[in-house]
Formats: sequence, structure tokens, C-alpha cells
Amino acid sequence: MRISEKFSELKKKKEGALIAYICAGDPTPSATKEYVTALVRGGADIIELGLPFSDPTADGPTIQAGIERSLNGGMTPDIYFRTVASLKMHIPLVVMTYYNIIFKRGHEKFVKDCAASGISGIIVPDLPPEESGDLAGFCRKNDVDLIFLVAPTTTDERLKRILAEAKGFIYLVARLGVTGARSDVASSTRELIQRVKTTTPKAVGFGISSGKQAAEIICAGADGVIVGSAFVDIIASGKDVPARLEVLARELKEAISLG
Amino acid sequence: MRISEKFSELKKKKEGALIAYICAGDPTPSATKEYVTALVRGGADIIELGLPFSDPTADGPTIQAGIERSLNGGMTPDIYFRTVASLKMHIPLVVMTYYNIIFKRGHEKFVKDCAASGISGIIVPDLPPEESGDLAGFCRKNDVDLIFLVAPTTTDERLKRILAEAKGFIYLVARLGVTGARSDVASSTRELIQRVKTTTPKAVGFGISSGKQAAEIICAGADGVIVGSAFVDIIASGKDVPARLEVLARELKEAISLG
Amino acid sequence: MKRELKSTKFGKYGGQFVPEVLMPALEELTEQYERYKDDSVFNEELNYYLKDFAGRPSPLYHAKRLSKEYGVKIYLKREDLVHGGAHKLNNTLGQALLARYMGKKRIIAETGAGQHGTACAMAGAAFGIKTEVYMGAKDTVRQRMNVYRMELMGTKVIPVKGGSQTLKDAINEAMRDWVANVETTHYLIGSVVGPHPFPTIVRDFQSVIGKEVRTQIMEKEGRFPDSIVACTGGGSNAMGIFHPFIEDDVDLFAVEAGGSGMKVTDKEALHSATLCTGEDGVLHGMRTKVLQNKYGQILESSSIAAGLDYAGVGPELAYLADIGRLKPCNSMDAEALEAFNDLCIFEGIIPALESSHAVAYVKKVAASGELGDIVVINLSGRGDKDLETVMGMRK
Amino acid sequence: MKRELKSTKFGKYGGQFVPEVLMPALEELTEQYERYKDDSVFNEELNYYLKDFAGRPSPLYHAKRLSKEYGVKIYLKREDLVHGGAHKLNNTLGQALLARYMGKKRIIAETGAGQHGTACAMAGAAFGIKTEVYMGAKDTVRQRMNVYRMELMGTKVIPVKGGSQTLKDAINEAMRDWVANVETTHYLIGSVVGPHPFPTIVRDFQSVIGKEVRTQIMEKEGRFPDSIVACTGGGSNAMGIFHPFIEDDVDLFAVEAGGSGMKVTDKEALHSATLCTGEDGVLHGMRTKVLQNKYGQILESSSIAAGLDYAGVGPELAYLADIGRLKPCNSMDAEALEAFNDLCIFEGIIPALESSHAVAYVKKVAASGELGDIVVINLSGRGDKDLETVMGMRK
Ligand SMILES: Cc1ncc(COP(=O)(O)O)c(C=O)c1O
Ligand SMILES: Cc1ncc(COP(=O)(O)O)c(C=O)c1O
Repeated sequence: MRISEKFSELKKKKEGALIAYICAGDPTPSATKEYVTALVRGGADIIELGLPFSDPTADGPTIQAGIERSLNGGMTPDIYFRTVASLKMHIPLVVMTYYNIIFKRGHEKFVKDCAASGISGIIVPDLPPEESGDLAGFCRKNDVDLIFLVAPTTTDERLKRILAEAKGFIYLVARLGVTGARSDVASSTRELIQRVKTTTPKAVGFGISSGKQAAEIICAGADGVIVGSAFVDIIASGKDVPARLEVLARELKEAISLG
Repeated sequence: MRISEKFSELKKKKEGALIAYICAGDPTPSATKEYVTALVRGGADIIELGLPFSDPTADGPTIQAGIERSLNGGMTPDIYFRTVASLKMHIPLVVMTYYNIIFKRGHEKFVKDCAASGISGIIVPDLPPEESGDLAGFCRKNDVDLIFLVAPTTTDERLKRILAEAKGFIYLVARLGVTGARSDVASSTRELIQRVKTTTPKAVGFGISSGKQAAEIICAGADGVIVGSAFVDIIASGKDVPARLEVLARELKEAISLG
Repeated sequence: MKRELKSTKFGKYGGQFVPEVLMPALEELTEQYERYKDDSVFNEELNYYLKDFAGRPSPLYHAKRLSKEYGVKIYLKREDLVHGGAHKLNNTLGQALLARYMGKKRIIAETGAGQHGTACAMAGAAFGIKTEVYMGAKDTVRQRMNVYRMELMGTKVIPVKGGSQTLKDAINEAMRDWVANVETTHYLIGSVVGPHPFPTIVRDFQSVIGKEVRTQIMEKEGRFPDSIVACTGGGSNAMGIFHPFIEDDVDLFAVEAGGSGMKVTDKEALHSATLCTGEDGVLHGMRTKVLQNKYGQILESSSIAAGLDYAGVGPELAYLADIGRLKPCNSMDAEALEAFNDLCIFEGIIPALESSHAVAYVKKVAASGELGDIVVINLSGRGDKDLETVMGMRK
Repeated sequence: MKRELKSTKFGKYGGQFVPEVLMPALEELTEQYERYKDDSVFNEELNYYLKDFAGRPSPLYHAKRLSKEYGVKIYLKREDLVHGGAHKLNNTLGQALLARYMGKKRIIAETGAGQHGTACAMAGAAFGIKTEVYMGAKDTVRQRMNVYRMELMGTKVIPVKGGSQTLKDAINEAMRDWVANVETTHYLIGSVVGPHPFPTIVRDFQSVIGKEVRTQIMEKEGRFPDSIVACTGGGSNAMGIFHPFIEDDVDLFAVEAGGSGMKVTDKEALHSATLCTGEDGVLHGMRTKVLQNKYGQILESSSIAAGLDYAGVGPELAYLADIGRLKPCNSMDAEALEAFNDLCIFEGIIPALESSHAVAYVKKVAASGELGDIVVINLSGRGDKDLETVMGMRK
């Protein structure tokens, strides 16, 4: 499913999108299918599935630890694409990885692998638009969305260009800092949502962990929320993981279903 | 007894002089009388009695250790002079100490204390003639001999001046180096004995420990030998000290009694 | 978006592979650096600190006894005499001052062995700027003296407990901090690595080394050297001495750490010879040569010299190696130790183990004539910090 | 005996209180020193090594932040940047070169904390002269890093097991060695102490410090400083910076180690403030101020700074103190530690604990106006060697 279709569908239902992140292969490749299924059962609208990189600069300690577990569990890009293909998802799935993984595999091969395994979008936190020309080209050819990030520090000039190139959704970085669960919603987040004027859906990530936060963000005008660390925390605990992932997803989804 | 008288007496007897060194107060002030008596019994002609100084630069490890024992045993200049006075010696006694002890006591007081306690000569290894003017003056006034050292390195020019000022006996330093028992007689020692032409008696010290060495030195033209470390070694052993001091003194004295 | 992309790269290397949140900071830094780099007030102040605080110029010393031993005329550029004991301070003074001119209230940095962190602490203290340094938790234990040094100078050392608890985790954590505090904080990168404009800024601040050599060697020899040899971790001491000679007929040798051998597994390399054996990749914000496995995961590198122990290398060096302007080469741990020893015995100079790699390469190839008649070695640092390591190895 | 006795003394201090066996060696040294001291070839070679090997001139650094903190304009003479990390090398290079010109095949020295020994090892290695260093057995354990440094540079370190197994025993033992090997061996004394001509020779070789300050302060201030402050153990860094200003209107402060207090027993002093509290005496070949008991036995001295921990002091300093040309003063251990800290925090310079005594004195009296408006502190060395001590004290 294309990401834009999903957002249109949700718009009609007056629901915000719940984009749920976990790291593939955390803690083993075989666990991923079960966890993703639980998230979908709970109501996740889009799954953002991390493809682990040894040096995840943009992630906080929680996700970094998940990535380490995944790498120690033997996850590789080859296994990743096989795992994803086996998921046979009915909702959009986006891959989140760092640029060197893509660079090393080759832009074309990577994008084709995405398309073939059913991935709709690519998020690369260390690839700003200035460096993304090659990858964007292959994405266009293969109908895969290259999703860009916008931060509170992004200047109006940069914002204009990013919006012009935006595909799928715009990833609004809620705050200065890295991923990791926090309990409040920064005023800078509201400002950023206001500032980003576009028809492309806007999803807000970084630091969202509760239904209350998620609801405030949707109220503030976002089309979706991205939640990662809160789910990865559950996986890290190792206790009752599928059930608890489902419960949290449901809580979040209910909070942003205003229809 | 004046030193010169002793040498005259020995000359007549065709004996070399045995000058025996121990450190006063090694290991306790009270031991000194017993040890000196033993040396005299063994045949020592002159006693050189060390007055300990904390930093005995010119002494080797053996005598240095004796000095340490003495200082730890509580020896002070005051006790030293009292001890010496109590000895009531019939042979000459010379004090060997470092210059700071004299300097601190005051030249005049030191020399008067020597004279009053029956000391006939003063040896100060760190006081070359250039610096000895003050002390020499008081020595002359009090009939105490200031004894100078001559080394293999002493130039002819220096030698001339030292001989002009020499009193009591000339202390010939047998070799480059510091005090300490050795078993051979260096050829430089013979040369030095030849080179020092004077009517003042010549005694050779540094490294003499056996009758054989002592005899060779007297044969080479010296008027006496100074033996220290070999005696201090015996004191250090702590075993049978008076008897063994006497035995060694006798061995040495016999070896140099050519009469 | 008026930025001239071209200028962020050296050939295909370099660039800015960082989270969007940092892009404006890099733009600001680029602009401000452009503004101050030729500013006379800025340069006067910097030069004052380089001279009176850091002790520049560092001598160019003709090592007569080593020359005789190795069979080639050797000059040592004495960065070991710079305050702090290495070339690192040239860069930290430059960037700390730049940060002050930019109005930043805080400096952060990463450090491995602690050399760069110490140099940051010195610059931070001298300029009165709050300084915090990230350091792998393992490194804080191994290098506790450097931690103590930094703390004495008022720098907060933050142990990084994630990952391998070493340099790369410290870099990651410092980047995260910068992402979070980019408005008030300058990230003071310690070598010619990271996203543009860092490789250029650090190279420029380190170029004082090569500029001095130009003058000094002309005074002494009336000509340039035939070759210049420098050890290469990130590559800042190498670029610092090479750059002013790029247009000249002088051969440049970048000596990497050969470690204990060229063996590589899926997770680690026994060496840190990135230019020699690395493949194109993207790490720490730059495209460059990288030690990586077939999937693009970064390898743990290895070297007896902590300062050379890095899986990447400055993009400009990768470019210069590609076009044949510099020759990448390497010395093994054991060769470096031997050279360390030689310099102690023949010259009374205890070199850093990093710098010893450069000396070792000269020893190895001098007889082949490859270096010509006159060689300048960048003695990037002193070896006091390495005594424990060397003691351990020799037993 | 044509020697002019007068010239062996500074007033009543100095002289040659050594065994007869050494007198000719002292004469030879005096003659040879007279011969080379103004020799242009000798001086050219020495200056070359001072510049390119040792890294001279050392900067005169205006410590702005410390000045503000202490309330007086402070310049630091940066001997901490000299190769080896202290002023000691100025003297060892000079004497080692002199030894070579004199045809000596071997150098011996004594060392306490190992600073002078290390400087000897450096000079010995650079000139290729066999070097042996006596060191108290206790000190070899306490300062094992410096022992290792010396050994790395090919110097034989001989542990002295006699006496207190510390510096004074090492001096005694070195003197004994010299007595035994005087023909082939130069005894390289490490401070302005010992028999004539050592105090003069060492002072002259160290005077490069003060000579540079003359030029540097004129460039910076257009006038001489009001005062110069230097820590004083034997007194070589003090005489080195004072001597060129003796004829000028500049106040000189010799800061001794106040240790943990002025208490003195029959055997030891809790301080090393020899100029302040010592009495006339004769030690190590010279007449000078000495810490001694009423019988003339030398006391064990004490200081947190190993390099100041000496019961004697250079005779020229005793003389200058007597005639009022310099002011003897002192800083306590705790004050020195505080100053150490200040310099770290405010200037990014880790000073030697010895040098910290000079800084501490400035801190203590700056407000009184005693130092005038501009003060030069001789920062005689860096504090890397002292980190363990400081860590221990702060816990
Ligand atoms: C003395 C020394 N040399 C070299 C290096 C390597 O860094 P670079 O390659 O950036 O010069 C370091 C790093 O810490 C160092 O301390
Ligand atoms: C750094 C430093 N300063 C001062 C001294 C004291 O020596 P002097 O009084 O001869 O300068 C020493 C002695 O080791 C030292 O290492």
C-alpha cells in the first residue's frame, strides 16, 4: 500500500496516523513478524521497521540498544528484506536505516529490494536533501517514497526546498535531540507543525510515548505521530512483549482517533 | 702525645705506623672505649676516631653505615668529646669529621675541645687547604695538627702548597674512589708515595684491609697505613668485636713492623 | 538553497551526511568560518594564543643521530613541544576561538585516548568557555590520567556507556548532544573528519604546521624537502603538514596503523589502515574510505596507538590518495615500537606511539631511496602518555 | 696556587668544600668553562640545541584570566613548554655539551624526583654520551615512570640503597662516583648548588630564561616588570630568571616550600624553606644556608614538590638574600595546591607543583601591592609528573 493512500483513508475517517517503529531483528530475526503483527492488531497504521547500522548517530540510548541487540542477533540487510517480504503486510511499511547501509548495497539494488519486498518508503536520518539526489532518482523510478525530515532548526529557505521534494509524509522532528521517550509536548513542536504548510501529510516523531501526547500533537494539526522508543522499551523488557506492544498501540491509536 | 713524636718513635723502631679508624659511637657511645682499647692492645699506633656527620660524602658504604649506626645510637659532638676525654690515651688520637660539624660548633671552640679532650689532630675530608685558613689558625694556636690529604689527582703545584702547610702526617689517598676495603695495592699508590717528597710522615689510606697490602705500602716508602673499613666491618658484624679488632690490628701491625 | 554543494566535497569525498537538525548549524558554521577565517582581528588573537600559549612555532629539528642511523637526512617537526604535548591544540584553539566569535556558550567534543579532549580542556579553560567531553566508558578507565587532566581544567568528562564504550560511541554521543543543543553549543571535532566544513576548518587550523615547515626548511636547506611523512588516524596532523605543500614537488606519505596485521573479520580489523584497505562509505557525516564489512557495518579497528585507532579517515586524504597526490602506507605495532625506541635512544625524544608510526615508515623505506635525500617527519606528539603501554608491551 | 679564591665565592657563600681528589677536577672544569663560555663555536652549537631541540625561546604568556583573578598583571615564563617539561634541560644541554668539548666520555648525575635525571638522559642521548644517574632507591619506586623514561633513553639508573634512600644519598653517591672516575667523567649537577664552579655554570646556562624575558617583556610592555617570582629548591630556575635582572630595578622573590608548617625537630623539618629559616653551614661542597640541627647535622626536609625538597640552597641566593637583593619567602603545600588548581581552571595550564609555589605566593600577596603592577612568574615546569600526587592529596 502506498503511504499517501493510507493518509487519505485516515483523513476520511478523521483519524491521525499511528506510525510505529521497531528495529527489525530485535532481539532476533524471528521475533519481528510476531511484534509487527501485534502492532498492527493494536491499530498501527504504518510500520517503520529499522534496518540496523553499527553507528546509529541519530538514535538515543533506547533504540541504540535495540539496534545492538538486533546486530548481535545476526540481522543483515539480506535477512531484513527476506523478513519483510514474509510479512505480507496490508498497511504501508517504511524502512529506517542509515545511509552507509544503502550506499554499500548500491542505491539501485537497495531501492529495488525495497520495492520487491513491499516497502513503501525510506527514511534515512543522516541523508539531508543535499546529498540525496542519487537515491531519490531510484526511488522515483521504483515508486518508493523517500521521506524527508524537518527539524525546529530548519530554516524557511531549506523548508521550502524540502517540501518541494517531499514524498509520502514529512517527518517532523519534535524537538532538538535524539529519539527517546519523553512525557511532554514542547511548544516548539506546535510551532513547527504550524510552520510546515503543505499538502503532504505531516507526522511528528521523537519523544512521543503516551496517548495524551499523541492526541495533543494531532490536535495541533499533525496528520500522524511516530512512536518508537516506547515500543522498543517494551521489547527491551522481554516480558509479555506482543501483548504489551498491542496494548500501547491501541492506547495511542485510540487517543488520535477523533472521528 | 703529639703525632710527630709517635712517628719519630716508630722510625727509630723501624716500624710503620698503624692508624686505625673507627667511628665513635658505633653502635653506641659506650662501645667506643672498649673497641679503642682493643685496637690499642692489638698494636694500633694512632687512633682515628670518626665524629659522625649526616652526609658523609667521602665515605664508602661500610663507613657510611657505621656513621648511621652511630647517629642512631645518639652520638653528638658533645658526647664525642666527653667520650674521648674519658679514654685517657697514651697514643695520639685524631678526629675525623666533616667540615659542617666544625663550622657549626665554631672553629675555636672545636679546636679547644679537641685540645682539652686530648686530641692531637684533625682530619676533614671535605676541607681542602683553600678553605682551611680559619681552622688552621686555631689549630696552630692550640697545638693541634690539621692533617691534609693528597690524592693521585693532586697536581704538583697543589702538592707543593699542601706540603708547605702539612702538619702531623700527610694523608695519601691510595686511589680514586672512596673509603672501603679492597684487596690489591694500585700502582698509582706507589707512584703517589714516590711523588710526595717531604719530611712530614706519609700515611696511606683508602682500601687497605690486609697485612700483605699494608706491608707493600710501607715497603713502597710510606710511614704508616690507615685502616678503617676493615675494622668497621667487624663492628658491623656485631660478633666477638673486641677480640677480632685486636686480632686484625695485630696482624696489620706485625706486617709493618720491619724492625 | 544557495549553498555551493561543490565546495563541501573533495572530489567525491566529504559532504554533509547528518540529520536535518544539524544542517543549519553546519551552514552557520560554514558562514561564520568564511567570515572569520581571514579576519585580521580573529587571526591576530589566534596567532597570539598559538605563539604565547601553545608555544609556536615548533622547531624543525635536524635529528643528526637518527639520520645517520636510518641513512637519510631527517628533520623532525616538533609538535611534541606544543602545549599539551601534541598538534591537537592548534585545532582546538582555532575552533574554541571561532566558537567564541560565533557567540557559542559551550563546547563539546569526543575523545578516544583523551588527547583531543585534553586539548579541548586547555583551550576551553584559556578562553573561559564551558567544555564537556564525551569519552567511551572503557576509555575513561584506560586513560584515567587524561580524564583527571581534563577535570582539573574544569572540563566535564561524560562517560559513554553505550556500544563498545570507546571512541566511536563517544562520537555518536557527542553528535547527539550537538543535535540537542545546537543553538548554544559548538561541536569541536578533533580531526579532519566529520561533515563539511569540519575537514576544511581543522585542516586550515592545522596548516600552521606546514606553513612553518616551509619557512624553516628554506632557512636550513634553501629548498623544500623531498618528502614529508606523517602518521594518519583521522589525518589532521598529516593534512596540517601536507596542505601547504600540495602544489609543490614534495612527496607526501600518510602512514596508517598496520596494527598487528591485515586480518579482517566481519566485526573487526586488526589494523586501522583505512586509506590502504578501506572502501568507500559514509560515516560520521562524511563520505570517505571506511573500514566496513560487506553490509556496510563499521568494523572495530585496532592499533597500539589509540590516536590512530579509527575506522574512517579524513575525506581530503581519501581524495588525495585517489588522485595519487599522497601515498598511503602503514607501519605495524611492532615497527612503531622499534621506532619509538630509536628516537628515545638516539635523540632523547620520547615520541607518541602515533608519531612513531611515521618514524617507523622512514626506517623501513629510507634505504630504497623512495624518500629522496631530505625527509621531514611530523612528530605529532610526545610519548609520555604512552609509557604504560610501552612498558606493558616490552615485558 | 694561583687560583683567585675570591671568585669561588658569593660574599661568604660558595667555595669548594670537597675532597682533595676532586680539587683538580674542579680546577679543570673552571678552566674549561672559562675557555668555552664565550667561545663562538660552543655557543653556536648550544644555541642550536636550545632552539631546535629544546624549543627555545619559551613564550612569555600574559595570563589574562589569572591576572584578573589575582588582581595583578601576570606574565608566565613558559619553561613548562621546554622539551622534557621543565627548565632543567637548559642546564643539562649546556653541561653535556661542555663535557663533550672537555673530552669526557661519561656523564653522571643525581636525581630526586627524576626531573633532572630525565633532562640528563635527554641531553646524553642527543649528544650520544654515556649517561648514568644515581637515584635513591625509595625514589626509584616512587618515581618509576621517570626511571623508565631515563632507561628508554639509554641512561643507566643506579638505585642508591644507603641512608634515607632519597636525593641526598643520591648526591653523596654521585660525588663518590665522581671521586673515583674524575678523569673520564663529568658530574652534571642539576641546580645552582655544589662546589664552585657549578653554581656559576648552572646559573649561566639557566640565564637564557631571564635573557629572553628581558627581550620579551620589552616587546610587550616597553618596560621591565616590577617583580619576578620563582620557586626555589636548589635555585636554578630562580637564578636563571633573576640573574639578568640583578642590576635592574626589579624586585626578586624566591619562593621556597613551606611544606606543612615551620616545625623543625632534631632530625627533620616539615618544610624546605632554607633561605627563610636555614643557618650558615657547609653542604655538598658549598657554604650556604642549610637546614641543620644545633650540631650541624643536616635535617630531612619536606615538601609536596619533590623538586623543592632540599635542605640546602644555591650559595648565590644566600648571598643575594643577605644583601637584600632578593626576598626569600615561601608557600605552604596547601597554598601550592590551590594555585595549581587555579592555573588549571583559569588558564588550561597544568603547572609543576614546584612552580605552583611561585604562583601561590603571587596569589597571597598581590593585593598588598608588594609585587607592583606587572609580575613575571617563572613557570619552571609542567605538572604531568605531579598528577598522582595531586590526586592523592585531593581525596
Ligand atoms: C600525537 C598524536 N598524533 C596523531 C594523532 C592522530 O590524529 P590525526 O590523524 O588527526 O593527526 C593523535 C590523535 O589523538 C595524536 O594524539
Ligand atoms: C619544575 C621544577 N621546578 C623547580 C625545580 C627546583 O629546582 P631549582 O630550584 O633548581 O629550579 C625542579 C626540580 O626538579 C623542577 O622540576
